[in-house]
Amino acid sequence: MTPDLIYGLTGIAVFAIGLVGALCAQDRLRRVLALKLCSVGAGFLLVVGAWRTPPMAPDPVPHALVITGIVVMVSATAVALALIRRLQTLESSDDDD
Amino acid sequence: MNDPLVIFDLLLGGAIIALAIASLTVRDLFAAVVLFIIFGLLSALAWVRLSAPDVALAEAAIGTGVTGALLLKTLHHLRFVTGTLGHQSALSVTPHTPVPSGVIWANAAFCGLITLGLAVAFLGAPQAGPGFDALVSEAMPASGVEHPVTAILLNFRAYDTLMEVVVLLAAVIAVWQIERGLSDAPAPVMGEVWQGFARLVLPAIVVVGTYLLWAGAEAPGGAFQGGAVLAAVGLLLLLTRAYVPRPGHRGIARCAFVLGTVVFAAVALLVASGGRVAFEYPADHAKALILLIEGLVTISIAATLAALFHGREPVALRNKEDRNDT
Amino acid sequence: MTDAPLLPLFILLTSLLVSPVLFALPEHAARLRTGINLGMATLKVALVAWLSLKVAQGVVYDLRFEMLPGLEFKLQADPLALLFIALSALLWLITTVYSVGYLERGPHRARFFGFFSLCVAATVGIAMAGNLFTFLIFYELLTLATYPLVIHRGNAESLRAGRIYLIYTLAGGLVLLLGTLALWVLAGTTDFVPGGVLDSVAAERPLAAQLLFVVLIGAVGVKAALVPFHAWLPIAMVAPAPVSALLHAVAVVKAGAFGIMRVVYEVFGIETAQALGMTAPLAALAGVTIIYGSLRAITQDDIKKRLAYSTVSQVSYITLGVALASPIAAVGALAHLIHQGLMKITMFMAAGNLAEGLGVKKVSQMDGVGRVMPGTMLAFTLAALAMIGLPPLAGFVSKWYLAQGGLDAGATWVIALLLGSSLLNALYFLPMLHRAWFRDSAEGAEMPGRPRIGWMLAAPPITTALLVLVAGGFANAPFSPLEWTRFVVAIEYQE
Amino acid sequence: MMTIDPVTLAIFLPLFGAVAAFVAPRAAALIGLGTLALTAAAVGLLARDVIATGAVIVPLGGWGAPLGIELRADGLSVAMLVLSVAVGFLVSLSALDALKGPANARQRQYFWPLWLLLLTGMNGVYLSSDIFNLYVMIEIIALAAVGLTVLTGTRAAVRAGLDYMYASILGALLFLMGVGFIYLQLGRLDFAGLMDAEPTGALFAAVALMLVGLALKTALFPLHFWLPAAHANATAPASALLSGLVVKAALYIVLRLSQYMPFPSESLLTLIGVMGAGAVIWGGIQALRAERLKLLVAWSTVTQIGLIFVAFARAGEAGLTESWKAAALLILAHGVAKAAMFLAVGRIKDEVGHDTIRDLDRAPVRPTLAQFTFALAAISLIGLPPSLGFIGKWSLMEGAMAAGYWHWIAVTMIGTLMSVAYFSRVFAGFLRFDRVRGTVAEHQGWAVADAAPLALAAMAIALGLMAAPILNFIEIGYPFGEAK
Amino acid sequence: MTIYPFLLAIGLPLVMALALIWPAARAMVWRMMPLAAVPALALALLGGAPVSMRGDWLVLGLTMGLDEISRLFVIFTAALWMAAGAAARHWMRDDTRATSFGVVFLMAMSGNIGLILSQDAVAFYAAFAMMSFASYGLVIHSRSAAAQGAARTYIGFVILGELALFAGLALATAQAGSILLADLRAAELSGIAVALMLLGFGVKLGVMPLHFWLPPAHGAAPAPASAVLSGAMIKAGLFGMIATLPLGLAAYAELATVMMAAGMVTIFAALLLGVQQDNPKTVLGFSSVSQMGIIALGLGAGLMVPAAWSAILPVLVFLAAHHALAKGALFLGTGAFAVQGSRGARVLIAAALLLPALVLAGLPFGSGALGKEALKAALYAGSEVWLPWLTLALTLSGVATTLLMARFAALLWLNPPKAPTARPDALALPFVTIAGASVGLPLIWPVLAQDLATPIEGAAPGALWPLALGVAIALGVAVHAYALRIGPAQFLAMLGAPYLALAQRAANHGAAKRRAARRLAHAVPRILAERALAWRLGQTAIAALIALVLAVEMVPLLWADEVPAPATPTIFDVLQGMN
Repeated sequence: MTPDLIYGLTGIAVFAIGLVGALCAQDRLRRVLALKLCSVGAGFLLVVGAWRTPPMAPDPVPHALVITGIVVMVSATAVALALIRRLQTLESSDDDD
Repeated sequence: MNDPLVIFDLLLGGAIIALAIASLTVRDLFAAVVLFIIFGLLSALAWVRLSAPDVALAEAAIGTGVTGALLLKTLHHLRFVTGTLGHQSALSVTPHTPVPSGVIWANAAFCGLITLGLAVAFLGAPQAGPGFDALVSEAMPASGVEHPVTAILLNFRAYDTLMEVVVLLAAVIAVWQIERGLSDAPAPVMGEVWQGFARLVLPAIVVVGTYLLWAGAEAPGGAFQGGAVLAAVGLLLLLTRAYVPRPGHRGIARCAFVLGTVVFAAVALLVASGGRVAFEYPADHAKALILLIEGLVTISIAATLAALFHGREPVALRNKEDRNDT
Repeated sequence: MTDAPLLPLFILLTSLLVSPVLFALPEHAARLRTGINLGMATLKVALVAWLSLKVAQGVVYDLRFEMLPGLEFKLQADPLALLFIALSALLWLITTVYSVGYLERGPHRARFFGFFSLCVAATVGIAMAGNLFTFLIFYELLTLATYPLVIHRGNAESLRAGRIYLIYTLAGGLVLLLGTLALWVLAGTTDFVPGGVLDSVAAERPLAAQLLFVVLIGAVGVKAALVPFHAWLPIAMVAPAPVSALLHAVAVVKAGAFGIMRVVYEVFGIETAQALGMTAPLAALAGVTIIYGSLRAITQDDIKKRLAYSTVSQVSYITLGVALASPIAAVGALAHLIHQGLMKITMFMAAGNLAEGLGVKKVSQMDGVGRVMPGTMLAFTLAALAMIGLPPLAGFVSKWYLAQGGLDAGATWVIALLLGSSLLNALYFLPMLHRAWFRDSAEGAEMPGRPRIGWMLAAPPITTALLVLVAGGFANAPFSPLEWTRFVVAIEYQE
Repeated sequence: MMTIDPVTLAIFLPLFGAVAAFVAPRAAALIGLGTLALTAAAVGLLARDVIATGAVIVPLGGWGAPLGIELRADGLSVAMLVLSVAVGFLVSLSALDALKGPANARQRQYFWPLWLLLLTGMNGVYLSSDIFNLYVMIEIIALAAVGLTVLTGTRAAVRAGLDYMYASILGALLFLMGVGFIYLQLGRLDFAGLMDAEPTGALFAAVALMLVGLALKTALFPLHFWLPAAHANATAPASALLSGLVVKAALYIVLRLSQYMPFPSESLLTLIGVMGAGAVIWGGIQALRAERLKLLVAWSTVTQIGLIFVAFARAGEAGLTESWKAAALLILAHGVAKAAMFLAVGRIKDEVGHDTIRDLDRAPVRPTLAQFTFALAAISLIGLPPSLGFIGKWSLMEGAMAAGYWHWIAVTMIGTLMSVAYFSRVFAGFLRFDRVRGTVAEHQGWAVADAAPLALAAMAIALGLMAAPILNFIEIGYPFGEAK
Repeated sequence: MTIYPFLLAIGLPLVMALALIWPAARAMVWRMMPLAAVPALALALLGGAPVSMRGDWLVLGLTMGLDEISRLFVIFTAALWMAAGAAARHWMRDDTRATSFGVVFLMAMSGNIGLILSQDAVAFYAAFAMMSFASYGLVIHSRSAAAQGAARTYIGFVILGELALFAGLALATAQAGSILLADLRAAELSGIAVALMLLGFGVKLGVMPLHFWLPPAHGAAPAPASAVLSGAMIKAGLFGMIATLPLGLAAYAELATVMMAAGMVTIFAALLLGVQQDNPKTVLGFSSVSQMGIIALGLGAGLMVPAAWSAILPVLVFLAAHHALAKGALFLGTGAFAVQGSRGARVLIAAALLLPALVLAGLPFGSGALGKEALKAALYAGSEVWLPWLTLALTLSGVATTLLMARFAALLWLNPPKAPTARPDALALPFVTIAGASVGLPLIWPVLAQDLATPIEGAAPGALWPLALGVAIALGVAVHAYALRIGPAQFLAMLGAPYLALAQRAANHGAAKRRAARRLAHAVPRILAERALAWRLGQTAIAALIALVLAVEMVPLLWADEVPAPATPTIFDVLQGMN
């Protein structure tokens, strides 16, 4: 057993768990959390793909991609959270509309 | 099982999965966020195990740190600012009509199938398969930097990185657009001790951030990680009310947000002359240009992340108009 | 060759381009609108006359434009097309005069005349379509252009009628699309060629060819109001009188009948159609429609509905003539295309005058109207007698040729059918004439003195009635519809 | 003097425009229009190049694929660029009017940067030839599109925007996971690398994930749940952009992937077609039920997306090399017509004051020109000749018939009839007058603002006459012919 | 064999008539009424023929007997009397003048049977007279003004007839020198004798212009009486001619011409007169007149060409039987119809009435049509000059009869005769029996008549068209009359009404179904949409679709026959390598 195997499967599992959460979670905030889990799962897959048996250096390109992915995800998360806050404000302030 | 690290890996993997499940199932939202932060840190650790320190840094700083802060801020906002939650439930931000458990189980079953399928696909994929390794090492000398990840981010695939910065810009524009007219309830104020602590810590963080940025050229670290650390400065300033955004600051803020994008894009276009295409840095100026871009991008990233944390655009509140500005 | 190769296009554009102009004109610019309308209509008649001359001299017009690889938008001006164009151009002019008078102070005139010209443009396009694909385009355009006219009054009833009209015709159009596609896939062309393009397909895949025939005839049969696709026609009678006149005399039903001709003669070819065994059922269907329409007409009290059912019946004469697969019957069919147009437009305009001038909309209210509106009723009478088939009026000529054609094709039942139909025609028209001329106005019903209808309403039906007389009386003269018809049939039967 | 290739410009111009519009909000509209004009010029140059020399490739940074990222412009991508720029320009013109006045100052301020970023993203998608880059681009599109969705800031809009956001993120993450599998298997991420790949489990996993992710983003039934509310609650120009252009980006990626990857087996194509058919029918039913005009139009988008997928699946695996053309034609047709329709609806709503279908015939004001525009757009969407929609439908049915796939023909015809049914609900409201006191005059509510939608609608009809050149054009350099 | 059975056949009705005078016996007698004719029937069926019995001590030497012809007459006459008796029993149950009716009824029966059984002129005349005069009581039974008038006419004609007959018989017996009828038939009779006898019998037969008594009488008499009057008694005229005249021996051209002309006129004039009547039974009476015109034709032809008589005779007998049964059935049916209380029963009876009516009108394969065809065939042997006219007249008589029957049917339905309260089923039974017999006659006749049935068996089935033409004219006339009555517009509307009603109902049904479908079509998508939203099925679909696509793509891969070995080791290989 090698780390790529272990963490690859871990990543897939995390992705799937995130997927279940994203599909089922009733709570808005928790859905964001779940989506974030998905993204970590996807990151795992790329990092695992980059991994080479130790003496060899890993492939740097996927690392760059994952970093990009993380930044993209934080942006999306920020927007989603802003929407949640705004919606919550609107819902709490008036009930018509 | 001859490698003791395998046990560590297994334990770590198990812990990650367990934390993922826990953060989705624990009833208390605050706990969920905390568990998620731990999950993020452990994931970063796992990526270190996979020889990806840059990724681990980015994940820890941005994926976990900034995201965690955003989540906590939102939670705080939902609980105390809008007051919708009150004591009623820490369980859920939004009460919905419940989805039947059958549907949830069906979802879970499908996801189980997906996991199975993906696992089969994963196991069938070539181990340590083809990659960019050879290409990267071949192109490294011409990249202008020593650290391959930085070379990729700012040279080989600089276009992606530019667009990533654009994503951040889009996000901050969207957030400013979305959040408005909120009642300006007091932001959480930290205690005296914390303020003092902040005053001490801030310079140190700035130094660390700058170092990370600099180091990015040769070692793990770089604009994003550096930016994230600098953003932490902003967070502290905001939290301690050492800095309070004012409407008058909007112009500067906008400039700060777009600075990285503009410089990055402008450089990319400016170098495209004399038969060169965009992003094709002249070999002798590559390092300087990359450092320039990285530096300015870091400022933009820091400002953007801090703005994302702060949320709404600093506007002078004119109660009626803003509230009903639709 | 030709000094004006784009002549057919100009004829199309005279009404197509004028339509947006009319839309955009302000509501109150009535004079300008009338001027444009009449000017364009007159221009079109002139152009058509020129074109007829050219075509008679043997000039071939053929305009093509590739829309999809291999699939062309194609306009041609063959004699058959010209027959239909001449009819629509002439009647457009007359109906325009009539509509100007009819809608004098009505609302939405800009819209009305815009769609009216669009409708004529579509009709002309249908006539000149050089292949089934182009035909389909104009066929759908016709549906769209007439829909706003049908619902012009904008009340619940007219909307309901419009919906039914739309359902029938768009479904028909969809089926036509299917048929066109199938033709394209089967034959690799959709061109109209005298003698047809499906010989080899019919030989190799007769079932597919038969199905195609059913699909295509069903599709165009909707507009031709073949039973059982006729229901929309009487319902669409809620439209204003000029629209009914145009719909029934020229545009829609004739487009359907014309489509049947194109499909039978130039997609399948009469011989192929016969070989497929499809003409006899078509003739039978036409016969059923003729009788059924007349029977329903008898019981209608609403004048326009009676006329509408009469149209259902009369238009199928054309189908019958086509389906009999005899050149003589074909002459009758084509002549009837023109003659029925003249007769029916006369009657509808007369009916419109009755409604406008006297408020008479039902047969039972027609007592004594002849004395009050002699001109209009004279025109109506002439047209009705022509419909019944009295010589020397136009209707007689076409019935005569149809009967001859029936004998020629060995279908003696056609004689019985025509006699029965004439009898039924008499049964529903003569009572109207009887009421109009020989009865005093009903007791208590206040008949206003001489109603004030302008010359624009009075003149058109009289004109068309005279044309009915002329078309019958001078049937053998050169350039009469009948003569032209013979010319066309010679081409279609490749004699 | 720098000479920058139009490919790069097509992406960077809107980017700079967005930045400028963000920094200088007061001049945003001016900047926006200028940017669009410049971008249009760049796209025009690019089209000229493509016609002259075939596909144009720009290896950014000079590295070239697979290490670097290449921009690639061929017929199809330029056609999509032209669509987004042309439609975008007209929508922008219309937005000038729709967002005028002090009440809309805020919307105006954010509309332009978001829209220009959206354009950046879309142009980036159409020119990209690297799947990770595509991921970043669709994220830009997603964020900008969500921003546009919630521009009005009403509760319904924000709620719809949040659902849209979730769907977008999830779709993008599924795509990203697919990218991971592709890397795992092939070790490269450019389109060229995908072309000769042996089909393996990892690639199939990638296909499954990416396909579903894209279907979610393009709102293919039954993953359409987010779309109607999002499109119906946005402000009119935003709806026009979202419905006319944004969903097409994901569709475009599907078309591309189908050519480059060991993609569709027969059964997968059938599944796609069935989903399309479901969209046609379910969307039609919902459009028939819709009470608000904008919602009806949004549901019509669902059916049209379904129809495009039916076109994609029309002739099975063997016909895929041709089917994408039918799908592309329908994409173009829908883009133009739907933008026109949403703008027209916006105009109607402005003039009448509401968009409840049931009460349209009670309105004393009838914005004739907007109604006419709506009708023209509907003609194209229904697929009546000679509109581009008709040509697309014709291609769809022709291919299906030639392949003997009669069920897709049946679906198309059912869809056509249903679209007639639901659009005629609206016409009835336009044309009924007996429920209004007093006379309703013709030519009410005409405004310059009607010009842009009318132009779009006229384009939707007139483009049908240009179908043959369009078809020839989109074939240039596709999928990889005549490159380099 | 003795004469006693004959006496019984004649005497039983007489005895019963006498018994009726005694009140205690009345109920018994009425109960036995149907059986009064049984001895005669039994005699005819069981006794052989020809047979002749003489009772010298009676009268002037009474001779009674049966031959082939009279046997057949006895059979249908007796059968009809039995049925009429059965009907009369119930018809008269509550009648205050039942006793007098019973007496004259039985006397007429006795006379009718007696004249057929008689073989000498005196007995014949006596029986004939008894029947004729007794019938006066039948005609006048109701004592209404119409009955009184009819009876007056009747008795006048009876007297005229009896006088003529008496004179004729007297002359004939004198010329033949014997009172035996057989001798009369073999004798050369003078024209005047024959003419007088023809006149006498012609009155009974009702040939024009001697018919005036007949229709009113038939109309006035109670239904059972009408049945025997028309069915049995007028045949006595025919029988008399057959029994007394020297047919087949001598030609009486003048008389024949008169006879045939009268017959032809009768056939059609009766139609013209008949259709104007508004009493259904009177119409039936005219129909009888018309039918007797046919018989007169046959007789006339026989008088004209003696050689043809042997062919004509069996046909005439058959026609007599046919008419007796059919017309008897119609009269009985009229009575049965009149007493029915419920509409349904009336419809049933009316439907049953159609059968004898159609048979009478000449429905192909029916006895009427067969008779006429046989007569046409027989006439070929007769006068060539007359043949086409006779044929034409016979053919067209079908039209005439049809029209009369139509008129009868219409009147019966619109204007049923008055009837006493009686058990409906009791009256239906005799009617149905006779109607069945009339329909089945072509089958029964060969059994009964044996050799005499040959011409009938060989006859053509007859053509439908006269009947159809008649029906068409009748319908046309009826429609026309109706249209005139209610006005053309209303009539046209009425014509369309059933169609419209049907269309309306279909439309309503369709509309209801459409409404239901529409409700469903509204509800189902709404519910589906709500469920999908509440359960977030769209989200589930994401997972389901990924799983589905994975399955679609990968399952075939797993089951593929040969999985291409990957060039590079897979992660899975590494995993295996570890273990």
